[in-house]
Amino acid sequence: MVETAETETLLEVSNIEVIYNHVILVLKGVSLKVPKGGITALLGGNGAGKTTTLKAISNLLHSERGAVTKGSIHYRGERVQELSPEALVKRGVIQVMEGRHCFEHLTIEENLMTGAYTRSASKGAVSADLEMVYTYFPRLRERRKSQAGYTSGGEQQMCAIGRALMSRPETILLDEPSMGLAPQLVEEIFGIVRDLNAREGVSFLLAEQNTNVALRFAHHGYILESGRVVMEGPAQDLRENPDVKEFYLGVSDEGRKSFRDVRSYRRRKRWLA
Amino acid sequence: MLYREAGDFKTTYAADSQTFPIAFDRWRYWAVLAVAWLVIPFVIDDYWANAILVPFLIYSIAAIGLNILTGYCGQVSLGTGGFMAVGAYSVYKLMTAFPDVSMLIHVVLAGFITAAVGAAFGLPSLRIKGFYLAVATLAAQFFLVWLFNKVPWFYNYSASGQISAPERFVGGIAVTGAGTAPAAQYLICLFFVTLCALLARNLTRGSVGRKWMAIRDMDIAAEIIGVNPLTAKLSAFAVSSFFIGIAGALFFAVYLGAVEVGEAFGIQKSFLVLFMCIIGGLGSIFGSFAGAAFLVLLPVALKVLGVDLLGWPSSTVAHLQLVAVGALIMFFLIKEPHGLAQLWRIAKEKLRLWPFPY
Amino acid sequence: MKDTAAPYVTTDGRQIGDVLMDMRGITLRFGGVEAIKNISFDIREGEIRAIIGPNGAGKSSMLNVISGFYNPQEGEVWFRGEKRPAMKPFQVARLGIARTFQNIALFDGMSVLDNIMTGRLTHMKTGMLSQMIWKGRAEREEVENRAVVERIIDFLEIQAIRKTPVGRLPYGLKKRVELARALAAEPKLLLLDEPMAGMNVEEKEDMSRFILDVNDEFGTTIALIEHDMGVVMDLSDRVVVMDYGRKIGDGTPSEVRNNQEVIDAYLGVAHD
Amino acid sequence: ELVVPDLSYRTGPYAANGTPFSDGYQDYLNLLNARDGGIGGEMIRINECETAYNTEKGVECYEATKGDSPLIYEPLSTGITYQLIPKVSADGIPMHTLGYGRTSAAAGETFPWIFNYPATYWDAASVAINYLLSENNDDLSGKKIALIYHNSAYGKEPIRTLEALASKHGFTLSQLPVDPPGQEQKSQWLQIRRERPDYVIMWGWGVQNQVAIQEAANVGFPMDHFIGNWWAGAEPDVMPAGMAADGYKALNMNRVQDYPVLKEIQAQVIDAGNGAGDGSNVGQVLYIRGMYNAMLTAEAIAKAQELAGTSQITAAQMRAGMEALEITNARMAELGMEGIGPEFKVSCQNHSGSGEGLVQQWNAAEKKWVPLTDFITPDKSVIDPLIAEDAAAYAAENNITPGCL
Amino acid sequence: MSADILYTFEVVINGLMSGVLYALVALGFVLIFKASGIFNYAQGVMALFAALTLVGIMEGQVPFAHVINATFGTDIHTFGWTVPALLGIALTLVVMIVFAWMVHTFVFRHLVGQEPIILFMATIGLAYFLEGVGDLMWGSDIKTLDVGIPQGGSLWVENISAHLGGDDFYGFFIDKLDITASIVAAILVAGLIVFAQYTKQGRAMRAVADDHQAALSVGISLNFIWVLVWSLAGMVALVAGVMWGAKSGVQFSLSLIALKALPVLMLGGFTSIPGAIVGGLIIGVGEKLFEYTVGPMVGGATENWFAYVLALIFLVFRPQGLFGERIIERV
Ligand SMILES: Nc1ncnc2c1ncn2[C@@H]1O[C@H](COP(=O)(O)OP(=O)(O)OP(=O)(O)O)[C@@H](O)[C@H]1O
Ligand SMILES: Nc1ncnc2c1ncn2[C@@H]1O[C@H](COP(=O)(O)OP(=O)(O)OP(=O)(O)O)[C@@H](O)[C@H]1O
Ligand SMILES: [Mg+2]
Ligand SMILES: [Mg+2]
Repeated sequence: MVETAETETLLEVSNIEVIYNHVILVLKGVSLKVPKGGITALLGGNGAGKTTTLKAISNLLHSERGAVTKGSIHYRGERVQELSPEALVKRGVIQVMEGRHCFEHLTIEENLMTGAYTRSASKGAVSADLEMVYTYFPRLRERRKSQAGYTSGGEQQMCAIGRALMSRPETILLDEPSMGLAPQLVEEIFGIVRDLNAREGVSFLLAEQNTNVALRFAHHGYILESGRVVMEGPAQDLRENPDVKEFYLGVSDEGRKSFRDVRSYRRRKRWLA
Repeated sequence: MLYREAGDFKTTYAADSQTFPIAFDRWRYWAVLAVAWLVIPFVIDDYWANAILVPFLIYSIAAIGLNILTGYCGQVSLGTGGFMAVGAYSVYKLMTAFPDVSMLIHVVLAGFITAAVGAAFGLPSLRIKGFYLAVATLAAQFFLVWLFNKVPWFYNYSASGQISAPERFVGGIAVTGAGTAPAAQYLICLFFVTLCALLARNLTRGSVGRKWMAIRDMDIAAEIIGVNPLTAKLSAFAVSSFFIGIAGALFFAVYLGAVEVGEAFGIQKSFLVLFMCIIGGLGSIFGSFAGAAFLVLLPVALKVLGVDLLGWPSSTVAHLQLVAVGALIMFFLIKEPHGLAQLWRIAKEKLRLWPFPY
Repeated sequence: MKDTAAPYVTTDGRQIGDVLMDMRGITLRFGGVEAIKNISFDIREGEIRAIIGPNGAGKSSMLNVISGFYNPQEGEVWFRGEKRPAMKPFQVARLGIARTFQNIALFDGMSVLDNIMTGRLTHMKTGMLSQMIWKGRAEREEVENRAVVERIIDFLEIQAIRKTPVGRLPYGLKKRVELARALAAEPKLLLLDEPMAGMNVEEKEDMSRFILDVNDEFGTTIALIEHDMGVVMDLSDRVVVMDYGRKIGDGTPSEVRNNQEVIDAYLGVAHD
Repeated sequence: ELVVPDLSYRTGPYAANGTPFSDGYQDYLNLLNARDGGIGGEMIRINECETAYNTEKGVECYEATKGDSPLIYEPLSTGITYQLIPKVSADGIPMHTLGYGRTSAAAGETFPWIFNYPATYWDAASVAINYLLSENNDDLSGKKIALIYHNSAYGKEPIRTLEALASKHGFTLSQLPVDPPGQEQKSQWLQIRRERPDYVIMWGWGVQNQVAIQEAANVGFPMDHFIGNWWAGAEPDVMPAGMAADGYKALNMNRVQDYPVLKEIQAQVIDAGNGAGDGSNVGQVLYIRGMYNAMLTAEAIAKAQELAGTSQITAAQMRAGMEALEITNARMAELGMEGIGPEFKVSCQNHSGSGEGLVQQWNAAEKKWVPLTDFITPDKSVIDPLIAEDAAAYAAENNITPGCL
Repeated sequence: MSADILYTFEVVINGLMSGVLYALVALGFVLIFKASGIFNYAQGVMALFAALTLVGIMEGQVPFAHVINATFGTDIHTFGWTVPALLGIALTLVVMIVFAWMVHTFVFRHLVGQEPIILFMATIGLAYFLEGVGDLMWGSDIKTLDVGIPQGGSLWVENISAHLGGDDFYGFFIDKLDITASIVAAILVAGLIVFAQYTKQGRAMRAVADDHQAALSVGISLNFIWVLVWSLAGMVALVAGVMWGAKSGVQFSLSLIALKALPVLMLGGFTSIPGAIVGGLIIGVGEKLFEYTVGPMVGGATENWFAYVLALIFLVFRPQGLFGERIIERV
C-alpha cells in the first residue's frame, strides 16, 4: 500500500459543520485529508453523513437547502467553499452521486459526452476518452444507444462512473458505488477504481457502506458516525481493529457469523450516543 | 419554550388523531370560531362584507376544494373556474325552478351536481398526469364556459345571457338578492365554510385522505400497495368539485348577484384559486384560508396604499399593482415554496426550540 | 413434477408448506427486449425464497410480474392453486401480496405513521360518508388499525420516528419503514426487492432479524432479491438464479452455490 | 362636494379603449372645477376605481366607493351594469349607462334607477339598418347581412332587434360569434369570404375590432360595407390596420369634430397639469365620448340642484334630475360642443332618450373619422315592443310593480 | 371540383397557417420546459413585452415616460428619433437577453429544485409583473408594429387557384403574413433542433432537464444554461410578438396567445421542438375545420375549447403527447 504520510495532500477538509434547512445539524465538525494518488475511504452507517460530506466538498449542498456553516475546505491549498460546482469540476474534482443519477432521457453515449462538458478538448481527444471508457466498461458500449432510464442498475452505475471519467478528473468523489450491484460487478468496479488509481493516477474519496470491500481497496480510511469522525487510519490498521471487525465487517473472533444467528440480538454499544 | 407539546400526553389513539393534538392550538381554534360566529355578525357592515369577508370566505371554500385535489391528491387542475360556473348555474336553475325551497338545500345540491361534473372531467386523470393533466383540465374550463354561454336553457333565455339571482331565503331571512343584509350574506357563507372545513379535515385525516396522498406522492407505488387509482382520483375530483361547486354557487348567488360566465368564471379565476392554494400551502386546510385571505387582502391593501395614501394616479397604481402582485407572488414562492402554512409551522418549531436556534 | 401435497422438505432438511405461488413459463418483453424468457418456478408457503442474478437479469421485473405491475406476454401465474387472471396491481395487493421496492418508494409527503397506515388501506373499508362524519365508524376503524400499526412499529423498533416526515429519514430507516408498510398489510406473500442494499453489516443484521421474525412469527412467505450472498445463503430456503432473463439455477443455497453456471454468471468466485 | 365615481379601466385587454374615455370624462369635470368652481358652487370630487373591464372588480369598486355618498355610477361595461342593476336599485343610487348596458332599462317604470340615454344598443342596431335602407333605396329584401359579435352579454344584445328587423325588411342575418378577446378570427372571415354577405355589422370591443378590420382587409371585404357599432369605431380600432382600414364605417352617438370646449380643456386642465392622462388622447372618438358623458352627468347634476333647491344634492335628488334632463342644441352650443349629440328629453317612461345615432367613416390618410350622416332616428316601432316585453319579464321575475317614483 | 370541397380545403390550408403561428408561441414554452422543467406561462407576456419594446425602440419612445412625467411633472414622450427595423430587432434581442438574465438571477435561481407547480406559479407571478412593467414602460395604448412584413391575401395564389372551381369559387385565400410566418418558423425550428440535438450546449440543456443535481455534479453551469434558454425563449417570443403584433396591433391581448399555445404543447409534447410544430398544425387545422363544419350547428365560437378537447383526445392515447419523451415509469 502507498505510504500516505509523505505524499502531497490534495484535498483537506477541516472541521466543517453542515446544516440543512437552517435547523437540522448533520455534520458536527468533520476533518479529513485526501492525499494525491491515494484511495481514501469514508465509512459509516446510514445517515452518518458520508453523502453530506461529499456534497459539501463538491458544493452540491446549496440546491438541497444545506449549507456549510463552519470550517473550511481546501483543494490544493485553495479555499474552494465558495466556488461553484463547475469551477470545482474544472479544477479536477468530480462527484459520482449516490443512486446513480444518470440523465434518464439521454442515451448512454450522450450521458458520457456530458461528462466532457467543462473540457475544451478537441473532438479527437474526447472520442479517445470515450473509447477508454468503453474499454473499461464494455457493457456500456453494447448499450450506447439506449436511453439511460431503461438500463439496469448496474449499467447506470457504470454510466455514472464513466461520465465522471470523461472530465479527465484528478480526484473523484465516489458515493456508494457498490450499492445494489451484483458481487461480481462490485469486484469489477472496485478493480477499475484501483486500475484508474494506479494507471491514471486519479485520487479517490470513496464513501461506502460495504466496509469489507472498501477497506480491501482503499489505502486510508475514516469512519464517520452521527456527523463526527470517530476513527481514522491506514486501511490495514482499520481492518485489524477488533471494533471495526465486529461492527463493520461482521466478523468476530470465531469468524464470520451467520445472519441466521442474529435472532435475539440487540444493538450493541456505540462509540457515540 | 413558549410553545410546548411535551407534557401534553395522549392516552388513546383517538386523541392522537384529533385535529389539534396540542391543547394550545385547540383553544385558539375555538376562540377564532367564537369570534367568527358570535362577534363579527353584529359589527359587520356592507364594505367589510362585500369587499373582504364574503369573498374571503367563498374563496376559502374554493381553495379547500382545490387543495383536496391538488394539495392532497396531487392532480393539478386549472378547471376551477369552470367548476365554479357549474355550481353557479346549478344553483341558478334550482333557485328559479324551486323558489320555495331553502337556499341551503339548493347550494348543497349545486355542490353535488358539480361533483358529478367534476368526476366526469376527472376521468382523463387516469391516463394523463402532471402538467398534461393541468392543461387538459383547461378543456373543462373552456368547454363549460362556452356551454353556459351558448345554451340558452342555462340562463333561462335571458337576452344578454347573464344570470341574476332573485331574492331567496333561509328560514325567512333573505340571503340572496340586492336587499340582503351584510350579516346574512356573511353568515350563510360562514356556515358553509365551517361545514366544508370540517368535512375536509375529516376526509383528509382518515383512510380516504391517505389514499389521496399516496397517489400524490407516488401513484405507481400507491397502486401496488392496494390503492385503486380510479376510485381515489375520481373521489378526489368529486369531493373537490363539490366544494368548488358550493363556492361557485355562493359566489354567484350571495356575493355577485349576477354573473356573466366568461368574466366571472374565466381562466383567471382558476389561476387565482390555485394561487391561493399554493401561497397558503398545498396539502393544508389552514393554508387554504391563509392563501385566500392573502390574495383577497393584497389588492385592497395595495389600492389603499397607492391611491388613498400616496395619491398616485389610479392608472399608475393599477399598473404598479400588477407589478407588486407579481413580485410579491414570486417573492413568497422564493421565500417559502411551501406556503404560509409552512411558515407557520416553522415559526412554531422555532418557538418550541426557543431559546436555542436548533 | 410439482408436488402439491404437503409437507415438502428441501434437500437441506427444512420443512416448508404447499405451493403458494406458481409461475409457469413467464415471458416478458419490452418492445424488442426480452427481460424474462420462459421462466417457471414456485414459491411455497412459509419459505424464504431468494431470487438472485446479475444486474439487469430481470429479477425486479419478475417481482413486478408477481405484483401485477407488468403483465407478462406469455405464461401463467397461479396463486393458491388457482390461475390468476390478468389483474391490476391494486387487485393483486388485495389478494394479500405486499412488497417493498428497489428504489425506495415511500410517500415523501407523509409521516412515518401515515406511510405505514397506507399499508392498512386494503383492510379499511368505511365509505366516504362515514369518513366525512368521522365520529363513529370511521374513528373506530382508524383506532383499530392504528393499534395494528403500532404493533408493527414496536416490532421494527421505529417508535421514535413515528411522526417524522419520511423525506428526512436516512436511507436505512426508510427501508425499514417500507418494510413496516408492507407488513401492515398482513400479507400472505411478502416480496422484498433488495432490502439490504446500501446497508452496513450491523444494519443488515437487524434487517435479517426482522425478516426471520416475520417469517417465523407471522408465518409470512417471503420472496427476496438480494445481492449480498452472505445474506442470501444464510436466510433463504431455496434460491432461483436468473441471468439475462433466463433461469440458470434453482435449489437450496448449497446446491446453487456449487452450480458452475451460477458461479460463472454471477458469483465470480465460489463464495465461502 | 359632489362625489362622482369613475369606474375606469386602464389595464387589461381593454385598456386602450378605457383610457381615452376616462380621460375625457375626468378632464371635463376637472374643467368645471377649474373654470366654474364645480357645479352650482359645489366642487366635484372624482373617485376613480380600476375595474379592468372585469365584472367582479367592478362590483368591488362599487362596494368600495358607495360608502362615500356618490351621486351616480357609470361603469362603462355592460357586464358590470348587469351586476349593479339590482344593487343600485336597492341602495338608491342612480346608474347611467351611455349607449351600453341593459337596453330594456329604457323602461323607466321598471328600472327607476337605471338610465341609458341618449341611445341603446337596440337603437344602434336599428340605426345601422336604417342607414343601410337609405343606401339601398329603402329595400333590403334578399340582402345578406352578417353580424360578427363579441361573445358576451354585450355582443349578444343586438341580436333580438336585428332578428326582428330581418323579418320586417326581408334580409337574412347570419351570426358569427367571436370569443373574447378575439385574436383569432380566421374561421369567421373565411366564412364571410365564402358567403359574401352584402354587409357586415360588428358588435366588437377591444382587440376584436382591430383584428376584424385587418382580416376584412385581408380577405378583401369592401370596407365601406363593413359597419361597426359605436363601440367599434374609435382610433385604436382602425389604426393598427393602417391604410387597409380606409373607408371602414361605424356608428357614433357623438359627433367628432373640433369643439371649442376642447381648447378650454387643453388650456385650463391639461396645460395646468391636472389632466387625467397625458393629453395625447384629446379629440379622439372615445375621449370626446367620455367628455360627452361627463357633460350629460354635469347637466343632470345642475338639473337636480335646480329641482332640489340645494347645491349639495343626494343620490335620490340626482335621480330626479336625470329623469328631468333635457338636452337641447342651444344648450350644447352654449357649452362649447355644438351638435355633439342628438337633442333628447328623459322622462319616467323613457330613460333612453332619442336613440339617434350617426354614421361616420374612417379616413386613413388623414387619420380622421368623418361624419357621413346626420343623426338617424331608429325604428321605435320595432324596438319599443321588445323593450316592453323584456322589462315585463324582468318585473315579473323580480316582483316589481312598474311605476314612477 | 365542387366549391364546397375547395372551400373546405381552403379552411385546411388556413388552419395550417394559423397552426404555425400558434407553434411559434409554443416553441418558447418547449425550450424552457425542456431545460428547466419550468412551465413558463409568462411566454405570452414575453411576446407582448418583446413586441412593445421593439415598437418603443423603433419609435424612439422614452421608457417609463408616464411615470417620469407623473413624478417630476415633466412632459417627455419620445427622444425624437426613429430606429430602423433591423437595428430595432437587434436592440430588442439585447433587452430580452438582459431580461433573461434578470429573471434567472432574481427569481428562478432561488427556486432550483422546487416542484414543477411552484415554478409554474412563479411564472404566472412573472407574467403579472412583466405585464405591469410593460405598461409602465411603454404605456397601455395600442401600437402599430410595422417591420415591413407584407400582409393581406396573396392575389397570386388567389388568381392561379381561382379556375379550380366554378363561378362561386374565388380562389384560395392565403395571407402573406402567414406565409412569412411559416418560413420564419421553419428556419427557427430547424435551427433549434440542430442546437438541442447536436451541440454540446444543447446536450447540456437536456441533461439539466433530466437531473439538476447530476448536471451540477458533472460541472454544467445551471446558471449559464438557464440564462441561455431564457434568452432563446425571449428570441422566440420576439418572433412571435412580431408576427402576432403585425396581425392585431401591439397591446395587452397579445399576451393571451399563450392560451392558444397550451393545447398545441399538450398535443405535441412539452419537450419536443418538432412536436410544437406538428401540434400547432394539427390544432390549427382541427379547430378551423370544426368551427367551419360543426360550428354553425352549435352556435359557433368553438375554437377555444375545441383545441383543448382535441388535444385531450390525443393525450388519452399518448399521455406524453405525440412527440413528448416517454414517461419512464419503473419501480
Ligand atoms: N436534504 C436534507 N434535508 C434534511 N436532512 C437531510 C438532507 N439530506 C440528508 N439529511 C440528513 O442528514 C443525515 C446524513 O445524511 P447523509 O445522506 O449524508 O448520510 P450517509 O452517511 O450518506 O448515509 P447513507 O449511507 O444512507 O447514504 C441524515 O440523518 C439525513 O436524514
Ligand atoms: N419498463 C421497462 N421498459 C423497458 N425495459 C425495461 C423496463 N423495465 C426493465 N427493463 C429492462 O429489463 C431488464 C431487466 O431489468 P430488471 O430491473 O428486472 O433487472 P434486475 O435484475 O432487477 O437488475 P438489478 O439487480 O440491477 O436491479 C433490463 O435490461 C432493463 O433495462
Ligand atoms: Mg449516502
Ligand atoms: Mg432490480
